[in-house]
Amino acid sequence: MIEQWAPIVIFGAMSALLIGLSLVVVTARSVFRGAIALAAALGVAAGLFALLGADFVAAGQLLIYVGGIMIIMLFVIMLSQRPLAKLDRQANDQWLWAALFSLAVTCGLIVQFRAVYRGVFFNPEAAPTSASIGRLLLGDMIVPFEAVSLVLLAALVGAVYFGLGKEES
Amino acid sequence: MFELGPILSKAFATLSGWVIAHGVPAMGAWIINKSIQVGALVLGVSLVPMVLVYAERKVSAFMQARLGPMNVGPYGIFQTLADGVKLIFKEDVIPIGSDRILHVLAPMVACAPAFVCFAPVPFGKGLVPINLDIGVIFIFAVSGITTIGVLMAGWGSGNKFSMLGGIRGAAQIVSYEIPRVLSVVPVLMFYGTQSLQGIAMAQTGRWHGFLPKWFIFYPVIGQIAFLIFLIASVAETNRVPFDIPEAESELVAGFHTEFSGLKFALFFLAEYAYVFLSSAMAAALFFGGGDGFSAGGIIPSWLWFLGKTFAIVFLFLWFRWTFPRLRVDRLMQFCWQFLLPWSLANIAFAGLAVLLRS
Amino acid sequence: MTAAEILSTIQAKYPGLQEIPKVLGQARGDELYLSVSAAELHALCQFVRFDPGLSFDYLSFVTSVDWKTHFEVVYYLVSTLHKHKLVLKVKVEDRTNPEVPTISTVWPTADWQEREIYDMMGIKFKGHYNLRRILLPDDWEGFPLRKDYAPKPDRYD
Amino acid sequence: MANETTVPTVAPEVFPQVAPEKGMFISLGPQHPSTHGVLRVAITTDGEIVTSAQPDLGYLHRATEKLAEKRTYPQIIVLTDRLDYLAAMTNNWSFCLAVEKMMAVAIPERADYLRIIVGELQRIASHCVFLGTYGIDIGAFTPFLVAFGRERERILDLFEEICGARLTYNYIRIGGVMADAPEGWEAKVRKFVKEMWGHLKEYDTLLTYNPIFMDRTQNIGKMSQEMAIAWGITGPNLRATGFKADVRKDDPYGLYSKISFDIPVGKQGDCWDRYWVRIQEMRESLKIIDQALDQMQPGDTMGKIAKTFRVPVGEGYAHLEAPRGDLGFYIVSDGTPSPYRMHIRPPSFVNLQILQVLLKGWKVSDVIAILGSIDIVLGEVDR
Repeated sequence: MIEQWAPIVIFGAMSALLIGLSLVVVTARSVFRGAIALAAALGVAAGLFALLGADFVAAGQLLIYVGGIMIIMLFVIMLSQRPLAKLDRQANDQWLWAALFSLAVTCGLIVQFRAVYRGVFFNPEAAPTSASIGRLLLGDMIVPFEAVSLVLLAALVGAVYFGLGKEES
Repeated sequence: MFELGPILSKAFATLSGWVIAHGVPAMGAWIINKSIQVGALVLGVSLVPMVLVYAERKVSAFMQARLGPMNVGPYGIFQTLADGVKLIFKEDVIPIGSDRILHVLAPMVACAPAFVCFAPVPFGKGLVPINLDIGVIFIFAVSGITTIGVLMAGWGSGNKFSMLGGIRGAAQIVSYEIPRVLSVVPVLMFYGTQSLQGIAMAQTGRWHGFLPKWFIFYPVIGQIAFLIFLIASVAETNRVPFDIPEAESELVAGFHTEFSGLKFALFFLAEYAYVFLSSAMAAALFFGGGDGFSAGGIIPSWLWFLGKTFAIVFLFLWFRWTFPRLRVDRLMQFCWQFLLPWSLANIAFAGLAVLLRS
Repeated sequence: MTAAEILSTIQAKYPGLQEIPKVLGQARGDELYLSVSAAELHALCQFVRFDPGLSFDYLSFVTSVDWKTHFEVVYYLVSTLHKHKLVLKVKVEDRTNPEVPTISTVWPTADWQEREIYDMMGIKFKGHYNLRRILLPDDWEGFPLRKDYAPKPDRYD
Repeated sequence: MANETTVPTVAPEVFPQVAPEKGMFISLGPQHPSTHGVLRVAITTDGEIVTSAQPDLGYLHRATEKLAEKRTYPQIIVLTDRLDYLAAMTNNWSFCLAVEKMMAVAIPERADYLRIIVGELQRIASHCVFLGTYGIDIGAFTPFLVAFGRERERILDLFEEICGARLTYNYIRIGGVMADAPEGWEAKVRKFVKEMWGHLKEYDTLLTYNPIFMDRTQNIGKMSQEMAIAWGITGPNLRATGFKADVRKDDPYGLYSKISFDIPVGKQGDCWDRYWVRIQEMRESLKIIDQALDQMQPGDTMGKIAKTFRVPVGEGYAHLEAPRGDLGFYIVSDGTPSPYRMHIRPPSFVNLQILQVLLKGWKVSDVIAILGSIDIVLGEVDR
């Protein structure tokens, strides 16, 4: 009994938390608070991955998104905004269109997922996934993997270019 | 003889058997067992900083030609306890200009991950709370959350010094996280697992009958990896010579300038918990964990592990009371221009070594 | 250079300048004391500062004395090159609006010392870029080192 | 302006601008761990770079000059103790020199040697405080407790033995010194001097040649010789620019002309040079103390001075080399038992001015390093 229901309850709670945090991200009046909520939402998403037995992806989500990207975003906010500045609505008048678009995307996703849904499974004792992920990334998927790193390299070069250009002027 | 691992597992098996016999489902027994383990771990992790604070005071005192705390208890051993009591009863100040929610949440966000991080640490043979397959990555991932707490503290205090401290802290921790993770990669490549326990177990045995097969003794690769890991860990824990985020003489107290009482204590707890965690990781990754010279003899593996960990903790304390502070731009330069290239080169060396071995 | 040589060098350029003679029985160092008018001060300072023979590059201190009838501003100059000394004294007769040209453009070290004199004795330094009170609060009334300064009674008096 | 033919050695950008600039404003102090007392420095920055810095003083002003007009001369010695409270001996000495110069009294030789010994011990004690606090500014905590808590404490014990006080001594009096050294004091000083040589080596390994410390201080806060002289910088700060200037040599007072010692000078006037000059000065002070102990003969320690005395009408200025620079007293006497006007030439106050131009263009984290290296005592800045 309890073995069957516990994962459903945990999944439901986490999903509700995720949706709530996402709403906070778009409605928060302080950018910083919004960013913190986003970080928390990404953390909960990592929890969902862990629930599905994808331990490496969950850790990667935490390491890269929460521990890396979100910190850089907060860093940028702290550098560019003043603390204690007047809190303002962060949405502009296109919020309605954005909401409609998000709704459409959500509906599309639901339709797609219904086709492949096989029931929630909870597998804490799942086999370690990191080895197979490694084999996939450096085996069958080597071409897209390297292509993505090329994109990152281009971004780095661009950043260096802009960084240098600013210094000259 | 004094190994704790088998005794404990036997005790927990008996407990769950007894509980199940009384009509509790297996899942409930599992939850009860895990709750006791987690409780013990949390208690232990909260006690560790107290020991470390006392050690820090005594070590610094002996390095500075003085005695350190002597009044509370014999040789002042209860000084930290007294300070803890004082901090609990201190007035909790929330500045008017602060962002109240962030200000209150920040210490919790900074402190909580420190406890979670101890889950995959092998404290001895069979003495690992949860043997995660992704142990090393798990610790890196969860400890990253602390940085968000630091940033929340820096922003939420509504103080320029706090904010400067938060910004510096974020830049520093994100930068040093990279060489820190990369320095561990050779270890993972050699032993083919990410489980801390698996790595520690793989290091048992002797070369030529006397030199332990610890990773630190692999020529060149082991030493480079350990040095980079140690330096990056000092930076991650915001300790001298890398205590830029809380540089007392520049930023008053950096990100925790505005915190008092229990909230300050939580930041303090997090710092020392991470010092212990980094040392424990180093002991498991580079020094064979619970492997000792008289394996199976008088000294049990958990004592070996703690001994090694505290030896590395002593390095942290020694650094703090010897070095001046780096300047913030030099700090970044050191990370990106020295630590990062060397850790990448070390991965290349390790790859070659693994290729040659197989 | 001896005091006499310094005097002759300066008098060659400024013939009107007179040495303040030492009165019998008066306690005084053996430095050369010169009396300068406020109008001449700045030009003279430029001269003694940059003349290669004199080269008074180091202004040891600036201070002022309230003689009840007038103020006296004292400049103590030292040459780090020739190791000789010179004391300049400027008499300020006007007690209500005392004014002396600033020499902080010749020796920047006079900057705060002039501010302190203004703070304590109320002598204005014409051309000083930042003449504000330095030690006392900005809203302090009166100039404490003047002999006729009567402190306002506070709650302890 | 006046003289077209001379080339001013003071660059025009030396003069600070007071107009507030845009950028981030940081108020460093008056309650900040690194301002060594109650100094406030208002700093505006453009990113990491300091664009203007204005020290704000007066938090510790005690009107010493005004008080002196109402006190008799011996009573003023007590006031001078409170100026540079880390070097009260040299304050006493400087004031007594000025009064003695006006009265033209002869000082017994033994008193003069005792003055040299306590003066140089005071210099070592003061530099020990500098060493410790500068270490803290840079982030090294241990030198503070070693230099401040061990060596300086021993010097204070020696002072306590000779005059009964540990901070405000009132030991050097007009006409001599308060009391002769107690029995065995000289041997204790000799022992201290011997051991201090070893301690100085310890400081060198702990801080002076520490790569991180050198990285933090070398090439930071450079001061040129011309700039230093124009701003009236004296003492170790001036010598760090490579300029050999020391009142003990240039304008000898006491019996310094009988003692041989070197003036250590730096090379480029950066923070490390200012630090290094002070360390070297401690070594020179040890040499001076040794020589003074060798040359000192038993004898009187107080000149012939009446209990109540008047200083002849006139004026006098005497200065000496205090640990922080050229400390002078300018006294105007009208023949009454108290001075008509007393002006103090405080080295810290004058040295501090240069912060207005010295901090400009450096990074925020260098501000502390530069401020600490100037070595000020607020008691003397605010008087």
